[in-house]
Amino acid sequence: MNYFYHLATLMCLYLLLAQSMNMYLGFTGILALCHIAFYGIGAYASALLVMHGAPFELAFLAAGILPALLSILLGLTSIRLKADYLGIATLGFAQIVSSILQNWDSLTRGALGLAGIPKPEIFGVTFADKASFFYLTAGITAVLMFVMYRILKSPFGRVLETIRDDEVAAMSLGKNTVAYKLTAFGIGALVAGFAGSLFAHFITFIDPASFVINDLSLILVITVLGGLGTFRGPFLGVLAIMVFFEPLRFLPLPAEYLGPLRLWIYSLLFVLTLRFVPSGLGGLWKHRSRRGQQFTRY
Amino acid sequence: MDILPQLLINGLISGSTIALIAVGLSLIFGVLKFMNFAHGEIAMLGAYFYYYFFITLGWPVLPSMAITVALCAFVGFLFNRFIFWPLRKESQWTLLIVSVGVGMLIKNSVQLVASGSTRTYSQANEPSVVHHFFGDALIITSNQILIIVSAFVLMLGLFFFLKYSKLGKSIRALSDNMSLAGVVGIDIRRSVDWIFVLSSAIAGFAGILIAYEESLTPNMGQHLSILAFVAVILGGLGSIPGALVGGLLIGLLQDVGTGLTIGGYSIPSSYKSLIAFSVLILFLLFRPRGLFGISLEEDKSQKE
Amino acid sequence: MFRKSLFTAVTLSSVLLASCGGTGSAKTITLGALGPLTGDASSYGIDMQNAASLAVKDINAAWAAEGMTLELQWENGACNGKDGATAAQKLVDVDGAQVILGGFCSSETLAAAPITEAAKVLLFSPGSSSPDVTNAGDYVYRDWPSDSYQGTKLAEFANENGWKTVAMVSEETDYAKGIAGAFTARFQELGGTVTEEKYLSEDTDFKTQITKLNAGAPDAWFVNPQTPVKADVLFKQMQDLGIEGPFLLNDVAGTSNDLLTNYKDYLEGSYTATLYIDEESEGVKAFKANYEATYGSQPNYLGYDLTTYDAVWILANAVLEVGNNGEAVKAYLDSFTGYDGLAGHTDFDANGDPLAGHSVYKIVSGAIVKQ
Amino acid sequence: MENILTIRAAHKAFGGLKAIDGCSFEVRRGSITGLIGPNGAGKTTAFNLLTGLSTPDSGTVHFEGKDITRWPTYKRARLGLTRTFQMIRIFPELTVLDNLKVALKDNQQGLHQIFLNQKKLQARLTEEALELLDTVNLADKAHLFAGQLSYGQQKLLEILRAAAMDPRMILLDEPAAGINRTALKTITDLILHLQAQGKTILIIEHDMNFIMQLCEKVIVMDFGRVIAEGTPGDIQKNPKVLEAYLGRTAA
Repeated sequence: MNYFYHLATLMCLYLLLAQSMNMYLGFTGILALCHIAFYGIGAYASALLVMHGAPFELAFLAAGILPALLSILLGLTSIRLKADYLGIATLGFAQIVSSILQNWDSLTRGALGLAGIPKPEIFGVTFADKASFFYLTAGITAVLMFVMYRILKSPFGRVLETIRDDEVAAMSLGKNTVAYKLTAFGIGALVAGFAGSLFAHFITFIDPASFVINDLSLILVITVLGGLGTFRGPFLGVLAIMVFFEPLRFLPLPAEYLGPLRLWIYSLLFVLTLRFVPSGLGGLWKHRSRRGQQFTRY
Repeated sequence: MDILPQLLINGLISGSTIALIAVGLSLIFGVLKFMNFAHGEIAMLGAYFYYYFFITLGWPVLPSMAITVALCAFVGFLFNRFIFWPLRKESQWTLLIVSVGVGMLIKNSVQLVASGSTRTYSQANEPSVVHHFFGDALIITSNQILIIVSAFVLMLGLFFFLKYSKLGKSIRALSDNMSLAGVVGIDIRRSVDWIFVLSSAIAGFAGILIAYEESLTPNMGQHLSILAFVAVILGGLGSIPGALVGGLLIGLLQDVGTGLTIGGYSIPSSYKSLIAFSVLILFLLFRPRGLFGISLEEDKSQKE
Repeated sequence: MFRKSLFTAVTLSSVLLASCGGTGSAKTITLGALGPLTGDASSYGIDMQNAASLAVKDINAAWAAEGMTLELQWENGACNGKDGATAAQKLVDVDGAQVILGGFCSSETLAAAPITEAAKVLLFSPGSSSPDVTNAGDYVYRDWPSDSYQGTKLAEFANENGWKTVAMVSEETDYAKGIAGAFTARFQELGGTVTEEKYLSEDTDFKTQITKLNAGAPDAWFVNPQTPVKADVLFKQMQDLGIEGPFLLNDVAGTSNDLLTNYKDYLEGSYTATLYIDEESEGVKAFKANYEATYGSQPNYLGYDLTTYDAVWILANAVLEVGNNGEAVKAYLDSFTGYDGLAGHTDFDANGDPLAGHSVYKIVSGAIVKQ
Repeated sequence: MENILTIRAAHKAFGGLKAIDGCSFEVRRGSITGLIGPNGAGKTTAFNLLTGLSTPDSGTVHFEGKDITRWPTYKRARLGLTRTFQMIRIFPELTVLDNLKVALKDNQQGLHQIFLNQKKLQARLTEEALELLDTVNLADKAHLFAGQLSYGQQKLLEILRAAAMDPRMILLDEPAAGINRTALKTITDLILHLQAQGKTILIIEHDMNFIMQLCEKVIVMDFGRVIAEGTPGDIQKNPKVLEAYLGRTAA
């Protein structure tokens, strides 16, 4: 049973990461590739705070707020950049964060990582075993998903979609598009930070190697497979990953070929989905009006 | 500062290989207006193809290089013809995200076949020919000279090709305004195919040079792509000399930046990538069009 | 290299088939096994798997009389915390493993420890060297010494040799960092100075680090990479930059066969510290021959292979005697009288760390000779 | 008779190209004013300066007495200055109704309002949007995707959407371009209807009869500056205007 809880908890974390990324990438059209950096910052912040005596609730909140603040900072400096540039600036930001995590020995112990991260303890209840931790994660995920649902389905969410479709038009309708973009990006970072905190206390050992760029590809696969710009997309994406790919682990193939094979299938499906079904499984993300994008294409 | 000459050469060596990849990136951007995240992986592919032919099969240098460059060009062509070209009408988002997927596909394919562990070209105890200049202050091997020279030769060749050859002119027309180019009878599809063949071939060759100087691992493609992006943005989008200068600048910044000890304090070398990316962020904020590129606003407004 | 990996896969599956096919109705004991089978550290994982399979073959031969067979259920930890924990959870929960061989990387062991502790499953690592593993749990044992042994041993040796300044190039990974930390601490304690230049795992060019360190004209160099390939590039670039003089090498750089042959002259007279392995002993020679016969090449990391081989034997003996149960095997190891295997005498301290330490070796014409 | 909008000595250059070279004009409150001139005269760039898509190198823009030269687009829109675009910028993936509802006023689009009960609000917005659609009898197409409308209907929708913000002034960029006769009549009636509501209209257009029929005052631009101003009648006789249009083709 524990293995089920273990996988289910991982599923919740992937869902949080995919939906939070979907909020700014799929709904608002902000092509930022630093989601893993927010996840890592959240994990380290939460682990370090709890290991230095802070109560879990405080550490959990800080794990969300810190990346959110950084995202606002990053956003302010580069929001006016065109999509390609923003993609690279945020990739650069992610590399900077990874380099700092590896080099700031006094704080993060560099590559030695942080071991023995205590299990969360809220109001005296410690969520030590797999089942209780899963219920905690599932609870938090449900709450965050509900809030994100309300955000995306409200007039606020509708404005985000207009910004994605045609920012210039949205501006001429009196929408402060920069403020909306920063908010969407900030919320995405906040939720990624929460997921990071849960991950740290779940695996109880984190090192810079767990927050590298190719983890980003997995989340991109989930979001795109499920359907960018749709609320149900990430749910379908995570389901596809867990139902279709996880069992591959039980294939009789020698393990050394199984790992790369799974990754290979992920990337193949990712490319094929974008090529033939850009709107993904449950998606309606269509390649919106070209004018909306920064470059006028023929 | 006796180690400065050595640092400069180190910077030149790593810079020229980055420049080779940046050139291809800049060419592809010039036409399809998107940053190809898979381009660095083509260089990694080149390193592994060369390893297979030169080390595993033991072919001599030149045939191995030729077949490697050809294969890389073919892979670039295939991905363009089946993935990038059909999606050219999409927003450049979709192209960007799909190029991340293509990059993953290449990396995982190599990892699947070559079972992931890192390798190196080092032959049994074959010491490279070493040349000493200015006493011992500057030491450079013949391989390293080959890298710098071939980078410049390729750059010059590409520059003249674009300036004078018929195909070169059509490629430049394409990057200025694709629909216009189509109207005046340039076969757009063939030109774009040629661009991918050309840039993938150069990237494949860059992969060989890199693997000669350093080790090769399936993950190196990603790192190369990102460094090449920085070079392209520093140098200015769509400009070939820009990509060269940007690549060299990155190499020098990283090596001299971490090498110099000013007043007893020096940046630890593990912060190397930190320097490159901080410069990237600075350029993106204050001079997004880089040193030689045309600013996007002007480019767009003229077309509006 | 391509032929080799395909060859390994073929023999691996055949070995697995052979080992479980032959027993018929006899009682089969299954132990869990966790190692990095993908990613950068997969070369270690495959070596570990090969060594363990050889051990399983020999054990099954010995157990044939009692009609017992041993089997290893492998899971991939991919040398990171997340996959290590997931693999451990599957072994404990789905396969009901009571005793697990592995993880190899410290990140795998540290992530698996809380899961195995909670389930009272014994975790026996033949390769995790991070100092954190020492108190990762009561059910955590290892027969590979902590990095600090190696670092301190080399520091003491450098001091005895009269070297005052040492330039250290080390990789930013858990293994290399552990050694670097121990070495620097001990060497400075003895009055020496260490100038350190680090590089990240994804870096591939070290000429700048070498040039910078060379400017300080150190008495000796300490090369401290995570994998032999990084050592290969370091040696090549150091050779190109004309760096000579005595080298101190960590066991990865100092005991890998390819390096010792490729850089035979360059490394002549250098020193490394590794687990005491009597290369000339019958067992080790037989093992190397058996490994070559089965896998067609010399073992890449002899040190790790031998500790893996011994580890499987220790666990097999324990399980044979007290049954396939985590708590029973823990009790067995707590009152352990020691085991004389290929990697020498193995015994544990209170924390489950091995008592045997590293000893210094000198590299003489491509081979390591005990000092 | 004070003017709602004045642009004073504006200059805007892209590299060597002087798109706007000392352009000044005013627009009377409540009027329908035309802005004409040959291609490349700088009309759309002037529009961009008025609406904040780009800011002038020098010179000022005043709207209702406020200096909005450096204001971002969205602030000007909230002040009551909205526009349509030469190439239609509607949201093709949203329904016709939603295209309007997004633009309607007091729409609770703040983050703090995501938990409010939507039913009351949505009902009101839908009703207002349908009312607008009725003025150009497009109500029956309310639930179609905007992308499915005909070119003329999309033009109408874009004007309606600009009007939905209840602005004080609307800038129309070539509303009649590529429109057949019947749709043109609907657009003209809509413009007159908006003027009747007290809104000021400024139109860029090449269709001279459309301009002459609608506008009380016409401003003619060439080479980035105003070369003539006046009633439609004066403009037709003004030699500089003819020379600008004809001279250009003859040269």
